[in-house]
Amino acid sequence: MPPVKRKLFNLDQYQVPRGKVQIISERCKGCSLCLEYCPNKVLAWSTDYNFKGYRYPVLEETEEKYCISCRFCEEVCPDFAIYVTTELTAKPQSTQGK
Amino acid sequence: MSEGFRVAYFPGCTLKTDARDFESSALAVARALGIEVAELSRWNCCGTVYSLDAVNLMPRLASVHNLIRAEEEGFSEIMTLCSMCYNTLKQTNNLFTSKNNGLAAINDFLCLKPGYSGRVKIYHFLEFLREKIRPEQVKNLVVSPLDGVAVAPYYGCLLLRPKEIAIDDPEKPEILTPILSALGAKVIDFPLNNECCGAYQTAMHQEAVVRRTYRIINSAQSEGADMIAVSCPLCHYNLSALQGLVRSTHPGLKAMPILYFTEVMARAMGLDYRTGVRVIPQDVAAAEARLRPSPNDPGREAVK
Amino acid sequence: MKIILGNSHPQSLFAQRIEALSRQKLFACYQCGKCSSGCPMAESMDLLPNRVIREAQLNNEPALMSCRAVWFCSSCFACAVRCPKGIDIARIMEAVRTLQMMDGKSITEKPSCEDNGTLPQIALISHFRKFNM
Amino acid sequence: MTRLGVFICHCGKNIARTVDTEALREKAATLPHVVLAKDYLYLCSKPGQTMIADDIREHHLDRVLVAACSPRLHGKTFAQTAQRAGLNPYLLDMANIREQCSWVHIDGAEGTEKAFSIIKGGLGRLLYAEPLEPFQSPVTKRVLVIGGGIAGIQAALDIANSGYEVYLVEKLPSLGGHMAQLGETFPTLDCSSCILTPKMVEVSQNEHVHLLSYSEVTGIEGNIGQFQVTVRLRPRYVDETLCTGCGDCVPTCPVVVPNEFDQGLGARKAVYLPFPQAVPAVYTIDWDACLNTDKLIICENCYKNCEAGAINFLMEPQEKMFEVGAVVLATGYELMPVAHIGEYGGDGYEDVIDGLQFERMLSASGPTGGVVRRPSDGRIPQNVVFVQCSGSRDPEHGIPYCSKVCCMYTAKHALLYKHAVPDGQAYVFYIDIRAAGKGHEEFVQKVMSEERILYLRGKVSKIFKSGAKLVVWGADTLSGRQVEIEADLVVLAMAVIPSSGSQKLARTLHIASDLSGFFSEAHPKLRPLESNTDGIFLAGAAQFAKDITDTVSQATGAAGKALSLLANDFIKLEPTISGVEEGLCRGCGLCVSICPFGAVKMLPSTRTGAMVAGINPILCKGCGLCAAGCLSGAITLKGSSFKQIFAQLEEMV
Repeated sequence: MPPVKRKLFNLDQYQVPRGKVQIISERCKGCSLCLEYCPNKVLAWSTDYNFKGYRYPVLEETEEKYCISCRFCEEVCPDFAIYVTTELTAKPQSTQGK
Repeated sequence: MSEGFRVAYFPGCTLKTDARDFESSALAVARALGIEVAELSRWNCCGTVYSLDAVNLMPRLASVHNLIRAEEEGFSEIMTLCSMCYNTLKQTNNLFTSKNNGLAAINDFLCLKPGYSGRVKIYHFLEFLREKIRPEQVKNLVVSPLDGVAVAPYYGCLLLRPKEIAIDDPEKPEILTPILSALGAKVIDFPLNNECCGAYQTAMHQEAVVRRTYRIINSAQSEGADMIAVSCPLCHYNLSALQGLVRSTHPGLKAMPILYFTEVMARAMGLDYRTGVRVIPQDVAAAEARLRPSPNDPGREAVK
Repeated sequence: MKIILGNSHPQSLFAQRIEALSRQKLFACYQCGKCSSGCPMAESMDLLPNRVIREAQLNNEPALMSCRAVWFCSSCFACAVRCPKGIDIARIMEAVRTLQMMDGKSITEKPSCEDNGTLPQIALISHFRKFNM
Repeated sequence: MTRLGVFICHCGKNIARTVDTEALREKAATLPHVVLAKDYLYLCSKPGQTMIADDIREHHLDRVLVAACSPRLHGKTFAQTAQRAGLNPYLLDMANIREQCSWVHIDGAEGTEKAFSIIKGGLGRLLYAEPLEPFQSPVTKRVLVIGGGIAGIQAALDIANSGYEVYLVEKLPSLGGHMAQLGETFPTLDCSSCILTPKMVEVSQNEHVHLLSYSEVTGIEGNIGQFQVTVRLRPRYVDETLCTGCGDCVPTCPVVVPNEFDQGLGARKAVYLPFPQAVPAVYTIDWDACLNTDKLIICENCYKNCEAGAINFLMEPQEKMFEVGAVVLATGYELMPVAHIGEYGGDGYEDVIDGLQFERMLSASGPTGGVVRRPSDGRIPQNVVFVQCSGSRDPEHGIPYCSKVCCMYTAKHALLYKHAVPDGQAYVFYIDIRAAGKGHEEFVQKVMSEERILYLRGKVSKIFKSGAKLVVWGADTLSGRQVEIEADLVVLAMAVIPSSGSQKLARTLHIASDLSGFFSEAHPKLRPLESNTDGIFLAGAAQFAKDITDTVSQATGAAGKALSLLANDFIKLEPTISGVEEGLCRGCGLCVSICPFGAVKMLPSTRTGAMVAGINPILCKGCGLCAAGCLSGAITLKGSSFKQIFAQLEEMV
């Protein structure tokens, strides 16, 4: 039997920032830096191509995976194609970390 | 398929009679996995139970005879299928690895030259599967996966206790999990999977064993099991044949198919192994039939 | 029944015989009762396993020689693997059975195989070997 | 010309019963160099000692043999007698004619003969004895206290309040230890943190205390009076001097992990204060959980929100070195993991928790705000089973000893549960109730009678899940019945074991620990506060499982021991240590590896410059292992030289 992962009693007392990812797909040249560095892995490749012919990042949020507004994608994007607005704070759904 | 290997096989009484399906399915599975199984050409009863009397050596003789047979035929290892044979042979053999063990006395008594060396190793088929076969090898052979079928492995006592002979953690056995998973089954870990079924008490104290049967099946059922996989003909009998008696006091208990783990494997691998001697109650057989019609199922032979 | 301990007590002979037959340390038992807690057959026993050991410690021969509990033990070793003191209680049960048998008290019930032809031989033989030696 | 005196003690009848002391005296008087032989009823008595002192002076005795009891008992007594009479105490020796002679012989003739042989041996040894002088070593008037739980806090306060400097080193971000986690304490039910927090604040504000939290002792060199300590300060990534404890960093931190302080039942962020009353009240970034790595700063949310500018992702670990004269070890305990007990589900069931987890639930500042809840669904449990001796008293699967505190805290748990859930049922499985403290038995009795808690005498064999409930298989050995309980919550009183870092620390400090891993005391009865290394003292559960009362008592005692050491400017050390004859040393270094105390080092000879063994007189315990091991006979144990030992043997055989 694997060790149990207990629910944390006071999770509702904690809030985490939630960001809204804005992607300017036409600026993207598909370098993949944002996908690689996103700590919560909320970005995925698009299925279609932008007019330059590149796949670009799209948001893929779930209950557990949502933008935590660290804004690192903003910093690493060489083409200023992605930015984040912190919109709300969310209740954490599960434990995170490296 | 991996390179084949050859093992000496000790069947025991019941695998040649009531539990013939256990033997035939195990042999079919072994063949499919490239294991060459060589039945000892001469063997006798294992003794069925290991005597716990520390003084009297006589009850060990049956086991020792088999160990000597194995050495005579040049085997250093014996594989067993029946949990009881495994337990008895292994406990007897363990006795000879300790000092002041009575081996000399037994050899003197038997007047056999050279007598038993004390060096044969006893394995259960499950240990072979764990150590020599990778789950992917099993998976590759599956033709009709058990998708969605919830199988609860039931280990009972004889494979796990006493701890010197345990083939797995006595409190958290999971040796069958990778195999059943490889067959595509949903493995049900139920809390009573290492509890005794009452064993040979069934001959004299049937009512006590029926109580055990109820508790074990009920536990597996409430964890969502569709069937129970066993490794001992006695467990099989107590859990399967006594279900009718259980239902006289617990009418709510649904019929639970009880299969040897090798049968579960053989069916998923599409191997034909039926010998036609299975003795199972009608409703258990019906439940089994409802569970999953196998593509090359030669038909049911429910008796009684 | 009051047990009179002291010089008139017969020198723990019975307890010593149990120890010799089982090669277990009777007096290592501190009566925690874990063996009884998990025994699958205890519902049918007149004395719980820990009581069997206790009566042996008390050298209470009459109690153990008339005890039915030992005949319900199916040697599943659930007690032995969990005993905090490493005592193999199943062996003590077997020792008491042996002593009862030596006293000719054993075979009071016959296997019910006559009226159940389906009983597999493994059940019959193991039952016979366990209880009729 | 040597003038020997022999004094033979009757020890009442202890010696005189089987040894003819008078005959012995007469025979002893005839031995070479003996100028005086006397026998006396009790030599250790004041008149006895005075007699010896007077005789030394009057008869100009230059060596004295006292044939009496073991030198362990009265060696010091007679050494002082010799000193008072002006004789070097190392020229007075004892011949033990009691323990292995008079006590073990029944036959008088045999006893007397053996006593004579022992005396002859003693005289032989004494003839080659040399006068020795004790030497001195300075004492650094500072103390290191390792561990910031209640034991460490108490010891640090007692020492600091006496005016001495203390370094208090705590591994975790805050002081408090396990006591800070507890709800209420037995048997008085006072609030644990209410009585602890003032002490935490007091110790952190004491001008003599240097508090080093989030730090670990990584090295200790030296010896009693002068220990050179190295402490590694882990980076908090928050500047302690700038952090105001405002907590503005927390809301924007995106990482939530289980809080260790809540035993994994509550949450915290990657930047956190373990609990509201934490001391120091500064935040810490848990680098293992933080999104940032040493190479990459991904998230700066806390940094951006910290108005005090206290966040510093580039903080490095620091080393701090200082010297102290004494060390108090107060590293505490932990509970054996539930995973150890397979038959109780290992760590597989959410609603099977340990005693400390239950404490967090009972604590008003805990993750449930003091409400008892099931971890699986948050419901109030109606049936709670407490299992004592989970891992304790179980040499086969756990630890052989009794963890000492579980009987009491389980009774308290049952009581507090009943107070919280009056219509709930609590069951306690026990083997024996051990409530041998002041007010303890009364407390347990009260819990049983007033709270109507059902105590069941039997050890639980198996716990498993059945639906939403837990099934507990137990026995009531008093009625001789099996018991089965469907419980909502099971609390295991897990065994108390030494804290996980203590073995490493024992190696760093060169001190012994027992089979269970607790630090060994120098003597189980007479020196329970001292380790086997001089100057290192033990406090609290680091030595063995104990409750708060005993912990505080021992901490104060250990502080007292440290203070009595610090009261001296110098410490006197016994001269009976090893010495090296440099000319004979071949420099093989065998002695270095033999010495268990690290007292031997290879050093260049002052005369020849060749590498020879050198003994650190302060570290040397005089065990003689190096002398016995030396291949060239270069090492001598002073006071037990080979000459002395061979002379003794020669006289005896």
